[in-house]
Amino acid sequence: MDILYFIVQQTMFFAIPLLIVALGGMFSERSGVVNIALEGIMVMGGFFGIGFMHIFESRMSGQPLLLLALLVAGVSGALFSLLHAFASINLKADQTISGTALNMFAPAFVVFVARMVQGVQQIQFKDTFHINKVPVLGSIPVIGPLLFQNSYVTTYVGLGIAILSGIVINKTRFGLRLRACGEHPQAADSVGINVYKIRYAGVMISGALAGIGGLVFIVPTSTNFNATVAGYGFLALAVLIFGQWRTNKIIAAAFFFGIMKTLASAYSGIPVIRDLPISNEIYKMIPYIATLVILAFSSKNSQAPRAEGIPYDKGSR
Amino acid sequence: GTKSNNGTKDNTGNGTEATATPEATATTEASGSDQYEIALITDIGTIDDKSFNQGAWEGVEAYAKENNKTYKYYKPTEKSDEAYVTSIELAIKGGAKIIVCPGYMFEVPVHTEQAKYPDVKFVILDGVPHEEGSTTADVAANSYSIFYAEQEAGFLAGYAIVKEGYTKLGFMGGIAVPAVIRYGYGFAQGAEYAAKELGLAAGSVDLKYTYVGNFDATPDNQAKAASWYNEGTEVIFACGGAVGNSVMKAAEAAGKKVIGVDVDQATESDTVITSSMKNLKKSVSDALGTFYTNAFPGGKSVTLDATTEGVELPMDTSKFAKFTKDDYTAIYDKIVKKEVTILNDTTALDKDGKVIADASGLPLENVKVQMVK
Amino acid sequence: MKKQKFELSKGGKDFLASIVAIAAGLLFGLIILLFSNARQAFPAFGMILKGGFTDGLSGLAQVFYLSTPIILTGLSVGFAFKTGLFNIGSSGQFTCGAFAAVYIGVKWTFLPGGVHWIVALIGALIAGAIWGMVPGILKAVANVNEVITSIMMNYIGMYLVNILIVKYVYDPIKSQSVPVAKSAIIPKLGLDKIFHSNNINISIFIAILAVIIIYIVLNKTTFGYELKACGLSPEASRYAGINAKRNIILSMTIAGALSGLGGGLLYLAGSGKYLQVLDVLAPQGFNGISVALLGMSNPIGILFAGLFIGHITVGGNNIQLYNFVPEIVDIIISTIIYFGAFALLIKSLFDRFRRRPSEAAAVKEEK
Amino acid sequence: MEYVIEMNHITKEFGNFKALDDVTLCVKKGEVHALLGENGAGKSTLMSVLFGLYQAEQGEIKINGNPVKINNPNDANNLNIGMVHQHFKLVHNFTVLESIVLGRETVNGGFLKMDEARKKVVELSEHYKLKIDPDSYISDITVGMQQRVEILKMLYCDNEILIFDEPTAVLTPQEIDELMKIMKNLVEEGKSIIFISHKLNEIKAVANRCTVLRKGKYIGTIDVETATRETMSEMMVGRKVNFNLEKAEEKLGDVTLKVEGLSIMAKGSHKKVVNDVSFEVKRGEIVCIAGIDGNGQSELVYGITGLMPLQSGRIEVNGKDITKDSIRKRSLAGMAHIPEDRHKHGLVLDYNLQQNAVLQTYFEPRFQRHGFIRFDAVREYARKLIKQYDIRSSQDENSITRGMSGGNQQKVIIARELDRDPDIVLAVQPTRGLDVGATEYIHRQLIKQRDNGKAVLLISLELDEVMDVSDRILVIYEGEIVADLDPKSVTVQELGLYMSGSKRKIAN
Ligand SMILES: Nc1ncnc2c1ncn2[C@@H]1O[C@H](COP(=O)(O)OP(=O)(O)OP(=O)(O)O)[C@@H](O)[C@H]1O
Ligand SMILES: Nc1ncnc2c1ncn2[C@@H]1O[C@H](COP(=O)(O)OP(=O)(O)OP(=O)(O)O)[C@@H](O)[C@H]1O
Ligand SMILES: [Mg+2]
Ligand SMILES: [Mg+2]
Repeated sequence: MDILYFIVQQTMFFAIPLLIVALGGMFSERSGVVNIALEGIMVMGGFFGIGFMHIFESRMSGQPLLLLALLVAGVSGALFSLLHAFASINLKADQTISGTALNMFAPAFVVFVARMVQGVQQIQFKDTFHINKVPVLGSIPVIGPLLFQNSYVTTYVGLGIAILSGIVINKTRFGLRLRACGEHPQAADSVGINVYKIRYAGVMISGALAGIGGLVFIVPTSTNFNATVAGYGFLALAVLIFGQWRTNKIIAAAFFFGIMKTLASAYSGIPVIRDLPISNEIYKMIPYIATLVILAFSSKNSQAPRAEGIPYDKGSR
Repeated sequence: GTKSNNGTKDNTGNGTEATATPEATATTEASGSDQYEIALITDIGTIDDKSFNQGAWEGVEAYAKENNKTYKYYKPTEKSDEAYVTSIELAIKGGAKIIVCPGYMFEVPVHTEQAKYPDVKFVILDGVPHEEGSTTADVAANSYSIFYAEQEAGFLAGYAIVKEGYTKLGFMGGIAVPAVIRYGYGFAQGAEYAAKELGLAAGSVDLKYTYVGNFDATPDNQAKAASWYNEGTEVIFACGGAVGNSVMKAAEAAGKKVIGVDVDQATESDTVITSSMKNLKKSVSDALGTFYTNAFPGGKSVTLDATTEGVELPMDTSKFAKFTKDDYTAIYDKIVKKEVTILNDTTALDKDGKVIADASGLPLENVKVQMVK
Repeated sequence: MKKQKFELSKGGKDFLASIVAIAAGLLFGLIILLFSNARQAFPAFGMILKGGFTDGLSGLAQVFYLSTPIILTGLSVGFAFKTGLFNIGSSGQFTCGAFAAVYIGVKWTFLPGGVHWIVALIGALIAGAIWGMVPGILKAVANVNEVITSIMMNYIGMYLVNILIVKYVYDPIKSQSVPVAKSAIIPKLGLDKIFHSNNINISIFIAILAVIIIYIVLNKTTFGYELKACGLSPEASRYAGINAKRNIILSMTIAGALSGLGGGLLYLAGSGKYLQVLDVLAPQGFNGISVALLGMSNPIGILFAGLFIGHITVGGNNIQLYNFVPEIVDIIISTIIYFGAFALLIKSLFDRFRRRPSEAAAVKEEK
Repeated sequence: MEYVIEMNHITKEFGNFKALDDVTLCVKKGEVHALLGENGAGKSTLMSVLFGLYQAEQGEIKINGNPVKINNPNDANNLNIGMVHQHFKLVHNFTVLESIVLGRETVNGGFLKMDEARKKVVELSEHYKLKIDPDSYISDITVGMQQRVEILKMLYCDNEILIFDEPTAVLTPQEIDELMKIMKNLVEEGKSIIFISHKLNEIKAVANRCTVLRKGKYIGTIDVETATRETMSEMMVGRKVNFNLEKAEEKLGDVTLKVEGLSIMAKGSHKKVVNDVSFEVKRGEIVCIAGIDGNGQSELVYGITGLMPLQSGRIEVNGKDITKDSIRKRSLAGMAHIPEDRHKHGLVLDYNLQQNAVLQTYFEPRFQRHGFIRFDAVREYARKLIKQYDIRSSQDENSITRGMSGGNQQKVIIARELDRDPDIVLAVQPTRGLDVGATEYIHRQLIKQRDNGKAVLLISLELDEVMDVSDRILVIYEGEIVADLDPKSVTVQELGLYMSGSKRKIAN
């Protein structure tokens, strides 16, 4: 049982950032803009979020600081993503161009600024956020240790974002319009929806969530930020596609990936798996191979947004 | 992230110690000219990486500031002999008279350059110049090679921790590079030695042992450490740059302990019980000193160990309850006097006289090594 | 496609747009330099511009050395782009190619001198091809999005190569691959003497050869006609009886082979570069995306884009003499790529200057 | 004035091309006002200006006598103007209900209130007899139903001025009748309608007045009741048009295409969309497959040409079994295909004219040597086709086909397919959306093919075309051939009955 709790708790640290960022990607792509800049935006969000903590940790601590930092990360991600929005919406450029540019720009910029400001590349933060056990909830049998012990508030933020995303996409006017813009922008335009505005909104939400995801990625797993999110932006992109651009499937995909990654790192603690004659590197490969195999059997009907990647041009029919 | 995937190798840099660098930028103002006498070439990591680069850089900085010398570091474009050669030549162009090269990767490049620039001095850490494809050391008169007995530092940590009463240990190396291996072997032998002293039963000390495959803070590393702690491991020797940050994170969550590496990491996290240190800073600073006093020990290769205070545990900042300063002095003495033999990566041999493949081949009785591959 | 009498060809306009983007990127770089250290900004900027020409021929050798692998990964990405595929898996293909080359270079010493390096490069080519083929097959057969499979293949390739290095070509003392046999090093043909550098060998010519071959394949052959048709309209190609599945697989395979070759060329260059057991994706693959975009997926454009990036990377390395971090070069390159997004705007502005009745169609071309 | 809409002196340019040149359109309240013109005359553009999708460079618009600025569809909507577009603007994975409310959602704090909307939609659909299922997905419903959705979209926001841009191009005769009735209903309720069509009989049937455009210019407005078809078409094309196709007697030869027991499964379901279909086409005849859209005719053609896998059955061309052959092999066996969707299948839109001209033949020795394209040969060939088939475009063989007009795009395809001298031509709705001139031209080409002793299989939704062109009619209903008829001895009304499944007759 303990080992199960442990795996679930641990899975959160992998799955939640992937989830948040992939959901961000969903908003962008379902509005019609491919966003391969998630990685770069995560770096920016991580940088400003951690930077904020670093500056303010002398004055405050605990959950308020973390929540404020999340806000900062989200805002900076959203602002950074404006560059992508501008290029791919206003300039109608190929959307991989600005995505690639942003991915390259972010780490270079972060190293440059960090070195200029503090001389050191890494930004340090004090972890005053770890939750050993959530009061009351943490004591509920089974559920308590599964979800409310050894966690970070980011876990709940992430789950909240997931639920909220599902609702926004499927139940609100904005969601309906966003989906229309990603599938058939001419149709949206013909009923008076401002496709450009909606796409801006989609990209900025993706920026905000990717920024938050950057911070959420770092807080539970390190004690400093070093200009990288280790390729998790690209993994989130994979989760997004794996999840067929649909909220519930993205949640499933993120947790699938999270569990596989956890098993790959923590297999030595799991009695049955430990004794198998399989090496570390093979375990590391398993999540990726499993994804490939599952995709091979489940991709016949892709549900990619139809207008994804195509710049919207009012004049074209 | 083209670059984020490129994640640099040794990018550790746990924080506080890294305050070294603000002054690094200050060198600009210090020098009106664009000439810098003392140069350091980083390997692909950075000067705040908690490893060779940072330790060496601190040494450069300490000496240069005290003696009012100009100094500067250079970062190669990639990790290859030619790139290092290019950087060395860039440094010489920048006026370098003595160049510090941290890491065994510099062995071939320094060998090339020591011949090409006989007027420039080279200090190579953890390596010895040799020709490509050969292993025969060829230290020219303008080169000085320094090794460290990491196994002794590791031994001290292993000894202290078992003396402190811990019996469920972990070793998480970054990549199996020689220095990391020496730390690990030393750690296991130190634990064994203490267990023997305490008269513990055979196999009563557990040691989980792995190399994680990188020097980064990643969720994977954090998860691995967390799973060890979850299984009962009490203390992990985190021996791989930023890997330590992930291990500390896991320790904080689990309420367990961490042993730091290379430099004193006590300020990184309250979970750091002690650090297994080698004195990079002092050795580099000393080497620079010899150059300016015309006593450059060119042509030599030395191994700094306990006898020269090349290794240590920072007893002032360590959070031991039982293991006392006296215990420390006593064991340090024994090491200095060579009363204990500590095998390293080249001297630990198996029955057939071949270098052992991994730590499970070490001749241990009380410590049970479980290799996690 | 064909040049018109009174207007710039599409290629010409692309070129013009690239020049504007490069200028904008450099300007931005200059601003950053001025911002961080005004006193040395201009000499440093000059050094970036001078790039590979700073140190005479050896600087040029350095440019060629840095450019060669990214020209190939750029070609790989660009080639797949032309067929409508986004090969984000260049990194894994590169790594597999590199390993195959090193493996053959280390182990197959029975091969005679003049042949060994060629076999090793062919090995790299094949390994990369296999790695590219997998996403191609999955796309063709099971309709799996190649972006996600390529990302997965990057990681699988990286971990697999890590296992293989340790198993077959590991130097445990240095925790890297053992050096390849001398006979596996790509010949220098005296270029090292001319350029005063160990970096140089004939691999830049191999890269140029690859560029030419890809250019011819894409623009002069029926195979290229088919590939581009598949890229532009998969449905119409199917209608026309073009075997789209076969072409997807072939395209990814060729793209993979190019990346793999890039890996082989880098690790057989004799520059003292060794395979590391590291959980980090090879950056050359991702840089390939930049090169392909900068070169507008045109093989010739990619050649120059690769050389240009090599050139200013050398410049960026040199500005350390002025106390700047070399990351500035990444900032410049990413800005240039970003301004590549303005290409449409620049081109339509250009068109507005030379409007002619017959040019309505030229505008359409850009849609 | 009694005009609800006045569009005065409208000029609209695309680049330096004048799509509309001083055009005037006045619509009275409560009338159906037809807009007539050849392909590219500017009808859709004019309506887009009225609907706010484009902004005119010159001219003014008055609604109910008040000058207005219509900058986007919202403005149009606020002025109670609604439009059914020539190419439907529906999102494939939206439900009917979602499609209707898109853009005019009722919400509560941002949350959709679908129940209210559903009530209103159901009421509207009952009131106007526009049968729909609010919960079906757009991709699952027929084109006819999609059109009803488009109409409901307009009615849902209480539009008073309704624009129908070529609504009948995709409908069956019965559906067209129904639509006419609906339009009359709407007008009776006081709404005003602008109706675009190439079909004069439709205009005759429903419109009160008609404005004619030609090449972006205003030609005139006439009273439909008093005008003849001839005058209208003359105004439209600027010359006299011959409506009667001359056809020689058929001279039947061997069987060219033989289809036996063909069945095809729908994609992703277990329904047979084509069920045990057998027929033959002989040299020298035009066989037409008539049927309401969505009864399996597209799939039947895809099955024959190899674009879709068969579940069972056998196909022969000139006596040779090609059932298992690839698309390429079928084409080499003498099969040509003028596809239903010229943008999706017929052309690589970003290739230029010459590249598209050899789409089916680029690999032949005359166009390549050792895998290298013979550019000269390709260019010469394209020039020949351009001359022979009178294909018009701005840069001749170098024109990118995306920028060519629909009619000329279709000509490229027809030229390419017919010039290969195929034994059997599968022509699927070859004149869809084309004007009379172009339609006539294409019909002549098909007949010429037949007269040269080749076989033609024509798939058409338009009964006029079916009756005029074919030598034999096969009616398809729910994937089965339900009748084999002679066009000379069957009436349009009868044909309609077969198509709607209420009658069956298998001749052979
Ligand atoms: N987006 C556009 N850009 C440039 N030119 C355009 C555009 N849309 C239409 N045109 C031009 O305007 C002319 C009128 O086009 P429009 O679509 O209004 O014709 P139409 O009368 O509706 O024809 P059809 O009967 O085929 O629907 C076309 O010939 C074309 O040249
Ligand atoms: N974006 C554009 N810019 C300039 N000219 C255009 C553009 N799009 C279309 N055209 C012009 O439009 C003309 C016809 O286009 P259009 O598609 O309206 O023809 P159509 O006959 O109405 O076809 P359809 O049957 O598809 O309605 C062509 O001559 C072409 O030059
Ligand atoms: Mg039209
Ligand atoms: Mg129209």
